[in-house]
Amino acid sequence: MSDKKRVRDIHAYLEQFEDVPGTRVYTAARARKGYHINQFAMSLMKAENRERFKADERAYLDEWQLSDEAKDAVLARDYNALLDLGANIYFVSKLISTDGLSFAEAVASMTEHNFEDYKAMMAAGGRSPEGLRSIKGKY
Amino acid sequence: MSDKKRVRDIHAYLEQFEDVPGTRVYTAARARKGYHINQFAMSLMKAENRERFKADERAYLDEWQLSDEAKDAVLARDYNALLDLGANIYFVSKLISTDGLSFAEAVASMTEHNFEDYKAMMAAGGRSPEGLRSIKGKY
Amino acid sequence: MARITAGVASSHVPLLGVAVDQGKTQDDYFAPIFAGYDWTRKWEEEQKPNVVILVYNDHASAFDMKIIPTFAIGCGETYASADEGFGPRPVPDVEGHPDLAWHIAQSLILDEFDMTIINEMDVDHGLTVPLSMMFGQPEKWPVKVIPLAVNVVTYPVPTGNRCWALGEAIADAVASFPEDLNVQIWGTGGMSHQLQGPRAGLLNREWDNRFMDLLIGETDEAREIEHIEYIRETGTEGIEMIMWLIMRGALGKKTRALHRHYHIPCSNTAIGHLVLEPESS
Amino acid sequence: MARITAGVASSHVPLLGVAVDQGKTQDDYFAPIFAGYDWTRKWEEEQKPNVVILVYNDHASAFDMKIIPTFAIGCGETYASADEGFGPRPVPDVEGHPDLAWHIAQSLILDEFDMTIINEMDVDHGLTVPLSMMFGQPEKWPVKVIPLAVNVVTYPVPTGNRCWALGEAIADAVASFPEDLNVQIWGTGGMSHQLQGPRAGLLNREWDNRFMDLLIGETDEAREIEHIEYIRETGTEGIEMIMWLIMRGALGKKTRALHRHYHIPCSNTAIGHLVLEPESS
Ligand SMILES: [Fe+3]
Ligand SMILES: [Fe+3]
Repeated sequence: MSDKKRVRDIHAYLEQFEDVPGTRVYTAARARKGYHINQFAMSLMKAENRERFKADERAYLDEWQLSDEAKDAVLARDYNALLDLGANIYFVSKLISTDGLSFAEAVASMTEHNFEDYKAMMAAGGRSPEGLRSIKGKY
Repeated sequence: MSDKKRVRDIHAYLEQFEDVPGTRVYTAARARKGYHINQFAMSLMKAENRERFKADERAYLDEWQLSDEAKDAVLARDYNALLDLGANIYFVSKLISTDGLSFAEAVASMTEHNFEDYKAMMAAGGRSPEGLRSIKGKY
Repeated sequence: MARITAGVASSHVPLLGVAVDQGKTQDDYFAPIFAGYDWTRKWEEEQKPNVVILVYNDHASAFDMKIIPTFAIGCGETYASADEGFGPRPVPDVEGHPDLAWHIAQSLILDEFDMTIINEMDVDHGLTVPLSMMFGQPEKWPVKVIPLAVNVVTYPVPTGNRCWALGEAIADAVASFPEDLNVQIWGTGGMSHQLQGPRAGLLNREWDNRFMDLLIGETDEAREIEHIEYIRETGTEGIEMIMWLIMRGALGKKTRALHRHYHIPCSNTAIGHLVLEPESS
Repeated sequence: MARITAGVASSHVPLLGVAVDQGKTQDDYFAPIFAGYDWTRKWEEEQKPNVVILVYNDHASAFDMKIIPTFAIGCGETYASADEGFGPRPVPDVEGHPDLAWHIAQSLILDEFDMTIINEMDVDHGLTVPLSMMFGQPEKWPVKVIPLAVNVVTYPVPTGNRCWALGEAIADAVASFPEDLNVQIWGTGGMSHQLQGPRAGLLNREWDNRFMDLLIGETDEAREIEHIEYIRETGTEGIEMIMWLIMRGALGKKTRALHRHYHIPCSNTAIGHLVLEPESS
């Protein structure tokens, strides 16, 4: 596990994270891009905000500095699109909870499986890392 | 300046600070004691709070978890008493500014001098550290 | 003199909090997970620790994007359960131990750890779920808690080496606290899980178990595992395991395992749980 | 490649901000203070730095007792002037440099500094007064600013050694930023002053000047000065001088002094000002 020298160069360090298939590591670049999406999601920690959001989602979204793309992704609950726009799953989880969805169901919606198949995959030991560790290395 | 070994033990480190004449170093112990005084003072960063405070100082103070001693010290602008109760000067400075006082005038009020004499002392080079460095060491 | 008598590692999956709060711990799905904590609940009853230094991460609850502390230590009197979008968990408030917390905070800063001191915050499932796993549903938590929140969300998170070293410094700090206290340190989060993207659902039983092996005995190899290895092998949220290193670092040169549990799956996550005690080598 | 081309140290007394804002800089009281900055104002006009890493302390403005970060780095787009009790200073908003700031923040965390990242905050006189001293009253500040806030209020504040090491790590981080930028680092606060208690008004011309001497040339002796020495010799608020060590650490092994100024008094404080450049030894 530890036969490598520690990566100290920030460029090399960050570059590694782009080499993982089907994965967006929440780097500064993503954090900056998704700033207002994440702050919007965070606002749903207050019951009164959840009520206002549920009453008129678009009106609530219009209060935030969000692109149309981001608003559409929220309205469609397209989590992969949100992540591409710099959202982080722990922030977005407040939206998932507001919807009363289980975390597993929301997470499953980002994969190739429907929820039933996803649950079956997890019960069978989950997704194997085999072949999913590195895009370049293909291992 | 640097012929001493660094003090690593927190007890010894903190003990040194009690050895300086006429001085209260803002340690954790003081920060805990003065918590609500400092948070009260901080609230005066908002213009509307300053107005409310000026309109009825005691009523405003009653909104905070303050001892009678602390309230009296605020009302009397007894800064040394406030510091003894765990206030920190940077927090208290919001009270000084609310009063429209200059920082030097408020600071002078904690010393043996009236403001004129204090200004004269400062113009003459300030208070000498001679004899005021250490209670125990008397140097 | 205060001493760190044991270390506990545990996943902190929110669904386990739901299972406790809704009385589902004996359901088919949850029973095998909770069974692995039976030993520990009993052991904790005997141990009666005074204080737990609870290493966890805030999941965008107390801290939003405005402020991201790498290491934050709670020096407050009490912490309420956070509303993470479905109301706060119905658990008792968490009582702090400001005397010991401030002592540790002060010692760490003198020891050149750049701590952020927190006096008021709400605590989320990362902190309250492990309490539920270890203590069930008491009227009042039977221990005082010093929350130690680690940024594992926004990269770079602290290095494994820095986490281990923080643990070592915490042990030194506790040992210099004059009051006689039985202190435990818990490392929470993990094990393998990825909660995002097409790769979500990744689990790695083999790697997780190797990681647990590395926390037992005398090796300190785990402190050099790089962030990218956690992500490749255990999923993006597997990075939470760096918090176990803080616990391990605080136990000294050598440890002995008292109890070990591993179960797949819970929601999207592999459950891992380990009870360690320091062993003089 | 970005480079740190110079370091500037300066007191940041609030009254100097008042003097600028109220057009009093040529009064008898203030003229000798501002005269010592004439050289620097001209030099800055020639230097045209792109970015200033501005090391300062928050004086209970952005941070209250709820949260106390040891080292906080501002990664935001813009910062407004704080209302410290008499309305915000009438100065332009401070523009950040998020690209470089995030780069430095990331590098520092990888380098095992436990930074707190700040995206939104107001900045107080500690940051805006030095800008006024160096640039006067422009419509818009001629540089972008990366605020680096250091806790020098609640003890323990970081050790001198840690501050110096942070400066060294900042220099490494800047040097690995690909864009060609002229970066300065400023250390602010100090010199001798005590704003509290019967001992208030303490000033120590001799010690202050010895401290300035120690920042010039090749010695790194100043990193070992203990907190108690600052307090005994220069007053409780003299501790702000540890922020100068971050600036000095970022300039490498050896420095050359371009300009130096010392004046007593300004309000309760001794004014010190130093312009340094790195020198290859
Ligand atoms: Fe977690
Ligand atoms: Fe200052």
